[in-house]
Amino acid sequence: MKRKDSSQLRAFWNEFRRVKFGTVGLALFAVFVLIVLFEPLLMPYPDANDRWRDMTYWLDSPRNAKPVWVNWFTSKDYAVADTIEPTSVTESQVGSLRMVMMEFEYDFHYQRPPADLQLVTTLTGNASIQMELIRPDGASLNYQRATSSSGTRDIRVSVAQNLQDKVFRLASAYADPDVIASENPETIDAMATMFAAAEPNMLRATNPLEGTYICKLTVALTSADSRVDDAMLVIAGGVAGWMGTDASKRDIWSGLIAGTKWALLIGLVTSFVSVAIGVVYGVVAGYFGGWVDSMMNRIFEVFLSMPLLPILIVMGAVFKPSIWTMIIMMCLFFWVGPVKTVRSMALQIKENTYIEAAKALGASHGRIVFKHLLPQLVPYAFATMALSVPSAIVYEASISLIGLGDATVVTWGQILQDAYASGAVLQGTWWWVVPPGLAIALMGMTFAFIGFAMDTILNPKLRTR
Amino acid sequence: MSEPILRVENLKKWFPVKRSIRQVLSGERTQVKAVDGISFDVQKGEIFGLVGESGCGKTTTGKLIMKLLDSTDGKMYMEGEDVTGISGDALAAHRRKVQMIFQDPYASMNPRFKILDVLMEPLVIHGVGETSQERETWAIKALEEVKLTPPDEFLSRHPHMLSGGQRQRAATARTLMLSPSIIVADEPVSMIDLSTRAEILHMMRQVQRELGLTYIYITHDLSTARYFTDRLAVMYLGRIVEMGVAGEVIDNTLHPYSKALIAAVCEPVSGRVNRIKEVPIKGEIPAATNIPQGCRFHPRCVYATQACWEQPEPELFDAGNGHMVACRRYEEILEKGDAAKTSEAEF
Amino acid sequence: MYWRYAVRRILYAVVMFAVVIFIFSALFNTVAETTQLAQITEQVNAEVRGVQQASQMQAEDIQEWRESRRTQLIQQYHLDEPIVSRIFWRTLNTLTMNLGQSTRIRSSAGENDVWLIIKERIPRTLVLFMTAVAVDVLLGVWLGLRKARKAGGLMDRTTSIITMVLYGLPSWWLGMLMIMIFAFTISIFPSGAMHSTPAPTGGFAYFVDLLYHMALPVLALVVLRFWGRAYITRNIVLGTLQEDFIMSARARGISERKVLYGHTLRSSAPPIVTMSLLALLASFGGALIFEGIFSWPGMGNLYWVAVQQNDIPVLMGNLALTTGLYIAGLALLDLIYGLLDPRVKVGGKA
Amino acid sequence: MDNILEVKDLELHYFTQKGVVKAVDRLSFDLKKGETLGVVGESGCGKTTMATALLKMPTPPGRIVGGQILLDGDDIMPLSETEIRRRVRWERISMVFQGAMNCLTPVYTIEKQMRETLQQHRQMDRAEAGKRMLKYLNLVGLSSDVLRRYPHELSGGMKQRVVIATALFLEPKVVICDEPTTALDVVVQAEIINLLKTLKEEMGLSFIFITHDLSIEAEVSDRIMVMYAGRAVEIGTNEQIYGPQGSAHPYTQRLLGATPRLHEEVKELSFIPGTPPDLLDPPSGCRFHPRCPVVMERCPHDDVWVREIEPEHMVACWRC
Repeated sequence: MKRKDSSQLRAFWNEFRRVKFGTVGLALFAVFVLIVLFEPLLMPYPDANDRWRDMTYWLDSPRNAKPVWVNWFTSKDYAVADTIEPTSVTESQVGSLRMVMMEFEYDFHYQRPPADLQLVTTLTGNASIQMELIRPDGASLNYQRATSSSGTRDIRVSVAQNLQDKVFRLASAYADPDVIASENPETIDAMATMFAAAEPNMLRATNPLEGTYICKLTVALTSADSRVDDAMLVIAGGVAGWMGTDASKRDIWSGLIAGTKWALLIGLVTSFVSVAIGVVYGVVAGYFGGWVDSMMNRIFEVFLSMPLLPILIVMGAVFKPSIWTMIIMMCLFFWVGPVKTVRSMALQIKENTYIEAAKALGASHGRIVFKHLLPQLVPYAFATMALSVPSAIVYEASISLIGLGDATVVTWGQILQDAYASGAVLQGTWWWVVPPGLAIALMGMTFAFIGFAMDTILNPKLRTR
Repeated sequence: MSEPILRVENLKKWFPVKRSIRQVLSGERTQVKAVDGISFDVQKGEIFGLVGESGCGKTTTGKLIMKLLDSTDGKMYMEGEDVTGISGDALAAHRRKVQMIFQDPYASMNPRFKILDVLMEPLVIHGVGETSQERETWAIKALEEVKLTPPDEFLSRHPHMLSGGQRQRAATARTLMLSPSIIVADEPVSMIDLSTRAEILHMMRQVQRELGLTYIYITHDLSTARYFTDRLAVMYLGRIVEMGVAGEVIDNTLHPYSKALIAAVCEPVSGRVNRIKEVPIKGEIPAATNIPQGCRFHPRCVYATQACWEQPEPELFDAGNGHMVACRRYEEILEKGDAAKTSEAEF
Repeated sequence: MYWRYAVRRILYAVVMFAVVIFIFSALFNTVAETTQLAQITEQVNAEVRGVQQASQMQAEDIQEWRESRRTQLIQQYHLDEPIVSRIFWRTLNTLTMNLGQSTRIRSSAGENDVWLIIKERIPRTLVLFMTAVAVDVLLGVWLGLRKARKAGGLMDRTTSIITMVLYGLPSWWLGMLMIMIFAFTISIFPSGAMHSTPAPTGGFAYFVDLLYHMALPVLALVVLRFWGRAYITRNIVLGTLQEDFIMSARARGISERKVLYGHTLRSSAPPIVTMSLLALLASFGGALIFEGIFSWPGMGNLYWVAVQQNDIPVLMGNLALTTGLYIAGLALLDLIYGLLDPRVKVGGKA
Repeated sequence: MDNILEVKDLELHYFTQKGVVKAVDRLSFDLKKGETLGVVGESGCGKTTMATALLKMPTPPGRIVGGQILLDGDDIMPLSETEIRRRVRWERISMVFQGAMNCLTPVYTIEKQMRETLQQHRQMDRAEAGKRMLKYLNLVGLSSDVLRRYPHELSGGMKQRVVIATALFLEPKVVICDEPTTALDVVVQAEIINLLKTLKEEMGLSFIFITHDLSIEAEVSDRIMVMYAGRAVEIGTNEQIYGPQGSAHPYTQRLLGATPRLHEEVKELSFIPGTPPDLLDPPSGCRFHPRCPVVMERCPHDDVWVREIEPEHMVACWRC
C-alpha cells in the first residue's frame, strides 16, 4: 500500500514541477515557513508578540518614522533611528557624593534631523543628573535635574519635548533678531534647530550641521544605595526599521513578522478543517444519495444561504471571539465551499463501474467511501484547501478591520485596523498601510499559485498545450 | 433435467419515479417497470444469454441476480435455496458464489489500484486467505487461468498500462478469485476491439469449461450471443418474449419482436448493398413508465389484431422442444412471415 | 413550464429565509433579549419620570406601577414564555420586519425604528454593488472570451498570472490605497460619501455627482475582481469549445464569429452566469467592508457604526436584511439560469 | 469525370508532446459519383482523423502535412480557411459526426441551428428556408414539430435524423458519415441504414461511410477501404471483400474471421493476437507484420503500400 501511494505522489509532484508558477508558490510558501521558524532572529523587538499593545515597550522608538530604505531614494537623508551606548564611563568620589560621568557620541551625517534625542536611564535612590549637549561647532546646552526618591525609576529626557526653550536660547545667540522676534520656543522645530548650522536663519532651520555631537551625562549619587543603570542615548530617527514605525511608535516590521504565523495558522487550520469536513460531507451525500442526500442537501443549502462576512461580524460583535473561536466560527461556515463540487464528483465516481464492481464483491460502504471514493478526491481537496487559505486570511483581516479582532495577538488585519483608525490613510502614512496589505496579498498569491497549479493538473481540459 | 443452479420466478423490479406535487396529491404513482415479471432457469455449466435492446431490462436483471438491487416482487433460488430477501452473512455467501464481469473493463477497475490490488480486493473484503503471500499466489494462479502471462509482470501495473483485452482478462481473473459458481457477464466484449473480441470470448469459454462455471451473458449483440451462448432469452420492455436454445431461437424465430430484431442485424456477407432491409416493426420503443395494455409489443407489432390489446398479456409458454414464446398468434404469424420474406424489395 | 419552476424557486427562497432567520434568532437569542430587557427598563423609567411629574404619586404606588408596567411590557414582547416560543416570536417579528428599536443609531429623519434605519440604506448599497457587478461581469466575460480564443497565448498567460497575483488581495485594502492616492495625495476624487454636501439638486447634476462619488469604490472593486471572472469564463468557454457541437457547427461552415459569440457563449452562458454571480455574491461581504472605507452610507457602513456603538438591534436587523438580499440574489441567479438553459426552461433532465 | 473525390498521398500528423503521431500516412483513394465507400478499421486506426482531414479541419494538435484532395477535380488543399468555409464545407462535402447526440448545440432549437446553417450559405427568405428545412426533415422521416424542440427533447434516433437532414439540405456532392449508428439499437440502426440507402438512390449522393463494424459495411458500402495503423491495407468492392472468394489481405481476412455470424453455427472464431500498434512508435515495414500469421522475411523491412492486384482491388501486402 505504501509503495503505491508514494509512486502516485511522485507522479503528481513531477507534474506539479512542470507548472512554473506552482513552484514559485511553493518557494514563497517555504519562505513564509522559514519566517515563522526564525521569527526571533528576524524581529528586532523580540517581545513584540506579547507586548504589542504595551506602549511602554515602544518608548524608545520614534513616532511615525519612515522605513530606513527611504534614504536610498532621497537625496536628503533622514536620520536613522539608533541607540548609543556610552563611549566612556568614569566614576569618582567627591566627599559623600559618588559622581558617575558618561560620554555619548553621536555621529550625525544626514540632511534631516532625527525626530527626537532622548537620554534614557534608570535611577535608584537619591540622585541628580546633569546633561550637557555639545554640538560639533562647540555650542552647547545644559539640563539639570535632581530627584529624590527611594525607589527605582526610569528617567527620560527628551530634547524635542523637554528642552525646547534651551534650544531656542542656544539658537538665539546666532539668529537674526527679526527671526527671534517672530518665533517662540513653543513653535520651533526643536530638533531641526538643534541640528542646524549656526547662522542667522537657524531658528527656521535649514542647513544641517553634520559632525559629532557629544552628550555628557553626570550623575551625582547622594545616598549609599543609589545607582545608575542602563544609560543610553536614543536617537528617534526620521526613519527607523525595515518598515518604519506607527503612530504608537511600534516597529511595523516586527508586527509583520509576528503576524506571519497567525496568518499561516488561520489560513491553514481554517482551510484544512473546513475542506476536510466539506469533502467528507459531499462524498457521503453523493455516495448514499436518496433521502440522506436530500436531507444533507437541505442543511447545506441553509448554510449556503447565510452571507458569511455579515454573520462573522455579528457573531464577532456579540461573542467577542478569541483567535481560536474565530477560526472555529470560520470553519463553521467555510465547509460549504467544496461540498457542491465534491458531491457532483462523488456522484460521477459512483457511476464508475468499479464502484459497482466493489459492491458486487460485497464491499462495505465504509470500504467504498474510504478506499475508492475519497482517494480520488484528495488532489481536489488539496487544491481547494490551497485556494481557500487566502479567503480565510482576508476574512480574519476584514473582521479585525471592523475592530473585532483578538487583541491578544498581532495579526496583519489588526495592524491595518490600527492604521485605519489612527487616520493613516488621511495622513498618508503609507508605510503603515501598504506593508500589511501587501503581506496579505503576497500570502494570498502564494496559495493561489499552488492552488491554481494543482487545478491545472487536475483539469487537463484547461491545459492548452 | 437436474436441479437448476439458478431459478428466477416472476421477478420484478419497479423503480419509483420522481412525482410532481400534483401527482403526489392525486396519489398517482408512476413507476419504471424495468423488469416486469420474468421467469427462467439456468442449468449448471451452461451459458445463458439475455438479449435485447437498451432499456429492455437485461442489465437490471443482471443486477438483481447479483443482488446489487432488491427485487420488487418474485422469487429467486440459488442451488435450490431461496435468496430473494437475504442479507448479512447469507448475502455475503451469495456474493462469493455470484461474480460479475462488466462492460467497460477500464471503468470496472479503480485506476489508482494496481492489478494486484484489484485481484486482492475480493479476498480482502471476504477475509479469505491468511497471509498476503497466500493471496498473491492465488492472484498469480487466476492470471494464469485467464492467460495473462507472465503474471508477475502484470501484478504491479495499473489498469491504464494494459490494453483493452488485457484489462478484460484481468477483470475476469478478479471474478475467479473467490471460485464462484455463476458469473454474470454484462456486455463483456462490446467495448473491445473486434480483433481481440473473439480472443476474450474464447478465453471466457475455456475458463468456463475448465472450472465448470455457469455464465449469464447479457448482450444487445445477437451475433455474439448466437456464437457464445447455449440458450438465450429475448427481452422486450422488462419481459422475456422468447427463450430457447440459441440456434433454435435465431433460426426458427417465433415471436414477432425477435423476428424484427434478427432481421435488423447486419451480416458480413456480400450482395446486400442495394437492398432495403425489411424490419417488421413500427414506431419507437415506448417509455417503461407507460407500458401498453394487453401484449406490450402490440403497438409496434405489424401483425397485431384487436385481440392483442384487448386480451390479457400472453404468458411465456412452451411451443415445443423447450422453445418458449410469449405470443398467442405465433403460428398464424409464422405463415404470414414466410410469405413476406419472399417478397423482399430489391432494386 | 418556466413559470412553474420560477414560482417554486421563489417559494423555496422564502422558506429558506425563514429557516435562516429562525437559526439567527436562536443563535443570538440571549443578547437580543438582554438588550430588549434593558430597553424595557429604560422605557419604564422614562414613563415613571413622566408620571411622577404629572401626578403626585406615592413612592410605593410608583414602585407598584413600575412593576406592573414592566410585567405588561414583558408580556407584550412574549419574554415570559418558554425559550422555544420566545425564539419563535422573534423569528416572526423579524420576518414581518418588526425589528425593534435601535439603542443609539437614528435614521436620517431621526427615527429609531430599526427597519426605517435600514430601509433607507438598502437602495444605496444596491446601487453601488449592482454597478460594480455589471461592470465586473461585462469586463470579465469580454476578457475571458479573448483569453479562451487564444488559450495558452501570451495575453492569456499574463492575465492568468495577474488573476493569481491578485487572488488573495483584500479589495478594501486597495480601496484604502486608492483613497490615499486619489483623494488625499492627488485630490481628483472624493474620499468618500455618496454626495457632495450639499447634494446638487436636479436629476442630471445629482446623477453625475453620484457617479463621481461612486467612481473610486467601483473602480477598486472591479479592478481586483474581474480577472477572476475572466479566468472562470475562460475555463468554461474552453471546455465548451472542445464539445462536439462546436466542431459540428464549424464544419457546417458557420462563421467563426457566430461560433464563438453564438454557439459557444450561448452554451456557456448558464455556467458562466452561475459561477460569476456566485463569486460575486461571495464578494458581497467584501463590498460591505468597502462601504465603511468609503463612508458610503449603505448597509455595510451600518455594520461599522453598529459595531462601534454596540447597537445590537440594528446589528441583528441589518444581518436579517443582508441575508434576505443574499437569498434573493441566489434565487435570482437560479431564475436567470433557468431562462438560459432550455433544459430547465422547457423541462426535461436538468 | 467519374470520381467525385480523389485523395492522393494524404498525410496528417499529430504533433504531441511525446512525439509525432502519423495518424494518416500516405493515404490514397477515390470516391465515385453515387457510390458509398466504406472505411473500416479498429479504433485508433485513423478513420475519423482522415474524415476531418477531408473537411480540412483537423483537431489540434493535428496538421495536414501533405497530399492532395481533389474535389470534382479541384484541389482544395491550397484554399484558405475562409474559402473552405464558404465554398467547400457543407456546400460540397458535409459530414455526420460520430455521436450525433452531442453534435447539436444544446441551447438552440433545431430550427435555429438548421436555419443558421442555411442562411450562412444561401441568401434565402424565411419562408423558403422553412420550406427547405421541412422538405429535408420529411425526407429523413421527421415531422415539422421537431423544429421547435431543443435537442434534449429528442430521442437518439431522432437526433441522428436531424443531423443527417442538416448534412443534406445544402445538397452537397459528398457526405461523410462517421459511425452514424454506433450508439443506436439494432432496429434504429437498420432504419438509419435504410434511410441512407434510399437517399443515395434518390439523390445520387456519394457517401463515405466510416465504421468499425465489418457487418454494417457489408450492407452499406459499394466499395470498402480497410485501414490499419493510419494506412490503407485493402481497397476493394463489396464482392471482393465479402464475396465467396474472400478478401486478399491477411488483416481483412482475420478480421472477417473474428466477426460472429448470426445465421451460421461457428465453432470457433479466429482472432488476431497482440494489440494494435502504438502510432508514436509504429513497427517498421508493413505495420501489420508483428500480428500477421503469414509474415515473410521482407515484411519487417520494406514498407508496403496498396497496389492493384485485379481491377478495382488494391492490397498492401507483399504476399499478393
